Amino acid sequence: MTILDVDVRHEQGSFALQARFQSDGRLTALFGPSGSGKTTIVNAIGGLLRPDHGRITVKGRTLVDTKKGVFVPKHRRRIGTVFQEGRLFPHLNVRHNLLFGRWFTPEGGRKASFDHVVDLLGIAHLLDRRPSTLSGGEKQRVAIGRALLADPQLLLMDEPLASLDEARKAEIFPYLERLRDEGGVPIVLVSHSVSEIARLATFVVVLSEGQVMASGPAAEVLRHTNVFAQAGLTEAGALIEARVCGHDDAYGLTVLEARAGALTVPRLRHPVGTRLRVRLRARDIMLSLKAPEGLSALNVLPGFISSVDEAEGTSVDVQLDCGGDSVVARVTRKSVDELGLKPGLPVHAIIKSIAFDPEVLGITQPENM
Amino acid sequence: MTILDVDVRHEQGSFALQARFQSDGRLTALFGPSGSGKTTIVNAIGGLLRPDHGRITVKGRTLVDTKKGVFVPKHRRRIGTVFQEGRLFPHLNVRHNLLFGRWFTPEGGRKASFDHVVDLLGIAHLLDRRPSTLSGGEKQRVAIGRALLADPQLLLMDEPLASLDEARKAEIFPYLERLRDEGGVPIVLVSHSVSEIARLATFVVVLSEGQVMASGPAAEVLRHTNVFAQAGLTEAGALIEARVCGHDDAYGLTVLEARAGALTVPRLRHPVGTRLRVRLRARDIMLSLKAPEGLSALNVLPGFISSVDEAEGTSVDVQLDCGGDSVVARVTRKSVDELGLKPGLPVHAIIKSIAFDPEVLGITQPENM
Amino acid sequence: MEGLSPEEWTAVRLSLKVAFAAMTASLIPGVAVAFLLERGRFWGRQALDVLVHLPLVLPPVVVGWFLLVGFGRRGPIGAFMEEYFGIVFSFRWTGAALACAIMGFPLLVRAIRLSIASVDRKLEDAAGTLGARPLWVFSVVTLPLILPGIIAGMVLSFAKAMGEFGATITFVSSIPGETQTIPSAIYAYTQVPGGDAGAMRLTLVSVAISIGALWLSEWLARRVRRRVHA
Amino acid sequence: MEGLSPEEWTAVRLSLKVAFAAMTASLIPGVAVAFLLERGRFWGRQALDVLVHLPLVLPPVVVGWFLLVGFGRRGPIGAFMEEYFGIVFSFRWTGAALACAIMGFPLLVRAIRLSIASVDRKLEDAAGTLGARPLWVFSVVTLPLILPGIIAGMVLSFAKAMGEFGATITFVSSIPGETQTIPSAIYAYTQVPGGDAGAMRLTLVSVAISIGALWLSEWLARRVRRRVHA
Amino acid sequence: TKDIVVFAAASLKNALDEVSAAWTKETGKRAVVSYVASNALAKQIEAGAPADLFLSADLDWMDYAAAKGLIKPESRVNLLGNSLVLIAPKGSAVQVELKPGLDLASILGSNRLAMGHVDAVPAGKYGKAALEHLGAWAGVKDRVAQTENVRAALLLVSRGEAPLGIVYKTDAASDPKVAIAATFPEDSHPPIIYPVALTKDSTNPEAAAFLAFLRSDKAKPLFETQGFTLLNKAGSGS
Ligand SMILES: Nc1ncnc2c1ncn2[C@@H]1O[C@H](COP(=O)(O)OP(=O)(O)OP(=O)(O)O)[C@@H](O)[C@H]1O
Ligand SMILES: Nc1ncnc2c1ncn2[C@@H]1O[C@H](COP(=O)(O)OP(=O)(O)OP(=O)(O)O)[C@@H](O)[C@H]1O
Ligand SMILES: [Mg+2]
Ligand SMILES: [Mg+2]
Repeated sequence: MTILDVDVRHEQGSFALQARFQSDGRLTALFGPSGSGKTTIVNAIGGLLRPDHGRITVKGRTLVDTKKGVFVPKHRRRIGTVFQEGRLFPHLNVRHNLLFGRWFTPEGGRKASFDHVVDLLGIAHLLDRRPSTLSGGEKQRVAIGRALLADPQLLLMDEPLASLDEARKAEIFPYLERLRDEGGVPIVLVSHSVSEIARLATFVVVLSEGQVMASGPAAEVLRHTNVFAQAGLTEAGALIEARVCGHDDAYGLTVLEARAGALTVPRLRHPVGTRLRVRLRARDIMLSLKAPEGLSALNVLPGFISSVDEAEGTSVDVQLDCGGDSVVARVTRKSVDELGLKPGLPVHAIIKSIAFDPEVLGITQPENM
Repeated sequence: MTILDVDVRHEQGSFALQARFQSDGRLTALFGPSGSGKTTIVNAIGGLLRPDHGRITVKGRTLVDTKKGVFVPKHRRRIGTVFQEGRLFPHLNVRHNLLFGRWFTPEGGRKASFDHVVDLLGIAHLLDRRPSTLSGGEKQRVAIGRALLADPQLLLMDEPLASLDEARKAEIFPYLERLRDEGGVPIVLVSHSVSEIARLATFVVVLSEGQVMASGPAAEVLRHTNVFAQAGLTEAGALIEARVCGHDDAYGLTVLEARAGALTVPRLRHPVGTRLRVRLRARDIMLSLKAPEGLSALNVLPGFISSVDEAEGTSVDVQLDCGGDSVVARVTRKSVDELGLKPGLPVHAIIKSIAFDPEVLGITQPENM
Repeated sequence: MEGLSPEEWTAVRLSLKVAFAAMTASLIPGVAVAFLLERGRFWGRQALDVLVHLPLVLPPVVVGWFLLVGFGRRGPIGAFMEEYFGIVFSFRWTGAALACAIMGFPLLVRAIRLSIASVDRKLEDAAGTLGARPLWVFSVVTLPLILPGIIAGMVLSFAKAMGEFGATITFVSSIPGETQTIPSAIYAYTQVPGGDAGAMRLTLVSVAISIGALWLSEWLARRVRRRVHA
Repeated sequence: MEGLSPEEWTAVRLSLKVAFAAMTASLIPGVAVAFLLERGRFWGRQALDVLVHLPLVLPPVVVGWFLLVGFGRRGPIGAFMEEYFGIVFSFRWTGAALACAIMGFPLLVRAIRLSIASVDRKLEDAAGTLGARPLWVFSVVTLPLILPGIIAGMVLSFAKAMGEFGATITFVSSIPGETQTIPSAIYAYTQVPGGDAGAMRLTLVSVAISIGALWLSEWLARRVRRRVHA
Repeated sequence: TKDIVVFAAASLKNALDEVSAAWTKETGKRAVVSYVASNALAKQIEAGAPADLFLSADLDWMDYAAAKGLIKPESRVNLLGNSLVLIAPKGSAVQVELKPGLDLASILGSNRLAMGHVDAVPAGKYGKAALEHLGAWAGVKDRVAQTENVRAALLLVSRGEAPLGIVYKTDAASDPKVAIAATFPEDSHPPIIYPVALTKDSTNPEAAAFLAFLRSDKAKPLFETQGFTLLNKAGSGS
């Protein structure tokens, strides 16, 4: 199903946006360098900008159609937005900022729990304060809470986590995942962080100078590193699908089962049987001609080299086929020569368990992989 | 020499700051979760906040001393500040925003070249625009440029790179490094990004709830992972000193010489002989009991285990002594047991060349390591 | 200096009543007109702007004359108001309040306009995305943010009403207890040789009242500012 | 309707001159006082605030009378000004301008105050960190940002000066060619039988001038706003 | 020589404009006239106004000026006279006879009697005196709408806001929408007099000539067409 169908053209000064993509993903990531038009698209979806030409449809509902003269005003769209610059109401305290959207949503439609959101964002001690007394990150968290508590039909988040620390992000991520998967609230996320996108996105749109450079399911787009180089993305990697197969509580480990083989990762809370997406960053993978011994790395995936691409200068992306899963390893050109890596060669991909830090793992539903 | 000597107490509502540190580093990083008082310290140094009690000295010049009633007004401090929220002048175009500080600096004292800064930040096409027409990242870049072009004696940067893409950051980093090392402009940087801090900082101050949790040379502070867990920092690693020893242009590689041994990394532009700091992230290091063969990893450092610490849950930080350099490897507890890792055991630390992406390398002058 | 005579006390009470009525009655139209002028893009905006400023540009006597012609018992608007709403202006304190309201209107509108212009429209947009329809946005975001301007406008309107004389006396003349405000009483004193002391006495009362009003407004403004910026 | 008589033209020219002089002369003091009142924390602030508002609160005739007593040739300030600066107000057009300036002063100051209150002080702080000393911060940051308020204040001051009558005529009388402004001339017309046509003629001239002034101010304000917000 | 400056009560504008035009025509000299309320003029002369001639609308302010030594007493003349009338809107059925025992209150009913301010405006002062003389004041004093000047009282009657008003004959004659219902007997109020005098500080030799011209036969018809009577007798204080 197409959740988000955007096809707009718009001019602002010398900048021309010409964006067209159909996202069937529940979390659509907009990715691109500064000034590439991400906020402009967010504004068009949210109803803050009337595009010169085009059409925007969300979950089958036409919000904008310049040909038919359709333009649903922003207050009827029920699209919660976390703005790049906060935009808290200066005359209301934090509590009333958070509850603002509540005044206008039907009582029945409330899903987000105030206490839960406040807790999640760690802003309970700020409730009676005015926005002007908050720190940068505190403002950002209140802005996120405000959008969440409006119980939107769609959530637009323009770099919501930019100035938050890792610990706080790690607390917010699972909530966004739940919202995306269980709450059925599609999310459009603008982010410069590849790990954020890799973890959360089901669909990625790569923008550059107002044009869509690539768009598609996250697993596909993230594998193509060359598109990203232009867009400022340097971290390539493969997304593979895996199932929780067992937990080893003694060592605090979890064993996953993928087509490529068994993967040992730090203990997860997900029950056995949960389907997960796992991101194997190309730079985290080492290649060995023989099965290694006496090595601290717990994951050794046997496979064949399917192709050897040129990547940036020094390094080469080696595509592997490990039991049907595509895996990419980035190694130096020197290693390629020394080890004589070429298509067809059987190799072992070695990955440290520790390399799977929680951020590169996300729960997923199989059809969206 | 003490470049920055801060000892202040200040109360804002229910928040109490009590910060005391003496930084002898040329780039002092303030690190801590949202609301921990980073901006408050920055404001006190910049003269935007008059602390209740305390003393601030920069390069031997007392800026604030509440006991002696000293408070140098902000316009006499010559401290350039990149504010967390931009604060561009809305009535001036980008060019005049950038040149603002120039009107007030003696002509002789000008070091930063307008064209160069504009080029570096990629804002040449924006010069005639008003700030209100800029995107978030564009505003941020102009704010950086404005502070740089004021030719400050000290640069305060409050999360200056938060919403910039990796490519843009990669262009700005070397400039900041040069400023720090050649220009002799000490920098105070607030950042949530460990890689940013690891790359740039010579001195790190870790804050939590208004208190200094740890402060010291970057190499020391970054090694102590437990301090960081509280402060939201999850990426530990060692900083070691190395020298450029040779370039291998055929493969696009550079060989560095550290006490631990030779390190092969992607080609650097630094000439042979340059002293560098190299960050070895604990999670990038694999341990092997035997010298490995047929492996794509180019760096193998022999050494002895000096200690085996408990780290978070699953993982264990193994401290190595490789020819005098301290190196930390993070491995699973399972590996520790399986390989029988214990102090005194000779092991090989294996690191992929690719893992040294440019961001974890910084030029340094030896005395600051 | 002696105290005030009973008639003078009556004039003081009446002046307060008239000024207060003028201020409150012009508040809502003032906000509405300020909004139209600042935000509206409609045909006749310029004409409305000129109309609002006229009481400032014209000598008060002329304004009083226009009021008499329009709002007098025989005037088209006056006759209409009397017939349909039972509101009579001529020779009533309501007429004095009307005259004062109109004379203070340009001041009120300007102050509110300035505040509206300085409201960050991005905040209004944000309120819209949270589901607030325009009228709600206005009430819960714009209105609170322009309160400083509204307070300033009210001060100007009240102060002007305390001092207004020309339009009032021309429109509703000076009837003790009904339309004789402080300025009318002062006027009478200035017209007779030796009336200076009486004029000065009433002037001081006026000054005292305005000190009170200013103090109150500053207090309110501080409260509002603290709400917004603290 | 007939054209204007030569004396009426003289009055129109004089009124323009007076209004323009009043507006420009009160500009710098207006900005300074607005700044003091909005930002200052000094003893006597409240008193200054009251003083500035007095011309609004008091009937114009009283203000004119005070001016006559204070700034007349025999008044203390008037004598001082004549002796040390050679500036004579009494029965000169300069006196009319002074009266108009003072009557419009509260309006001018209020408009500027409102603008100052809405300036983001963080921008001024930023300018400070870039090395600008307070006076420079004021000139290159604050002043440009409060331009809309200054323009609004100038409009009010000019418009008020075009309509000011009570204080002017009391202070400097209504001498044709020297102190007879449009409102004074209108007043004279309203005092005699058959003067209505003349009064109306001059009223229309006043309206036309104020349309021009408003149009000019709106144009300026738009330019300024575009500079700041576009 | 310089133009002479005349400070004259505003109600004299029409007449004086014509007289000064005639004077200019005859002598080539000009008189500049500032028309303001008498009280303001007196105060202004006191403050050093450059006036050569002061023409007051009543005796009080001329007396004030004389008491302050602002005028040349020997030049003071009672120049013009006027009479006071009761007016009603044209076509009004009101019948009034101004004789002692007049019951004006019942004629007014709930309506107002428009007149100049009874303490401030000369016509109001005369009107009050007249009504007191006729014994009608007590009955109407709460029904009086006092105006800033006599023209405003005329306007109230002319607009139909008030059914009756007291104004000068000179004003009543000029407004086609009002009718004179009755004229107050001359003895019912103090004489209505417009005095004139040279100011103490006047140095312009033409001023005396202009004053003489005001009293001349050439000026007489010009004043009379406006409804004034030329008194032409020397006046002292009242
Ligand atoms: N005026 C004030 N009144 C009360 N508390 C305040 C005020 N200003 C700041 N604070 C509090 O002081 C603390 C420190 O603020 P500061 O801006 O220094 O944090 P920070 O470390 O910069 O955080 P961030 O990373 O979110 O920007 C915060 O908890 C904030 O809520
Ligand atoms: N009013 C305007 N006039 C001219 N150009 C504009 C205007 N508004 C935006 N732009 C330009 O449009 C481009 C896209 O802006 P947008 O805010 O969508 O970028 P973005 O992708 O969100 O960037 P960032 O990551 O920096 O926030 C930018 O180059 C910006 O300069
Ligand atoms: Mg953006
Ligand atoms: Mg901060």
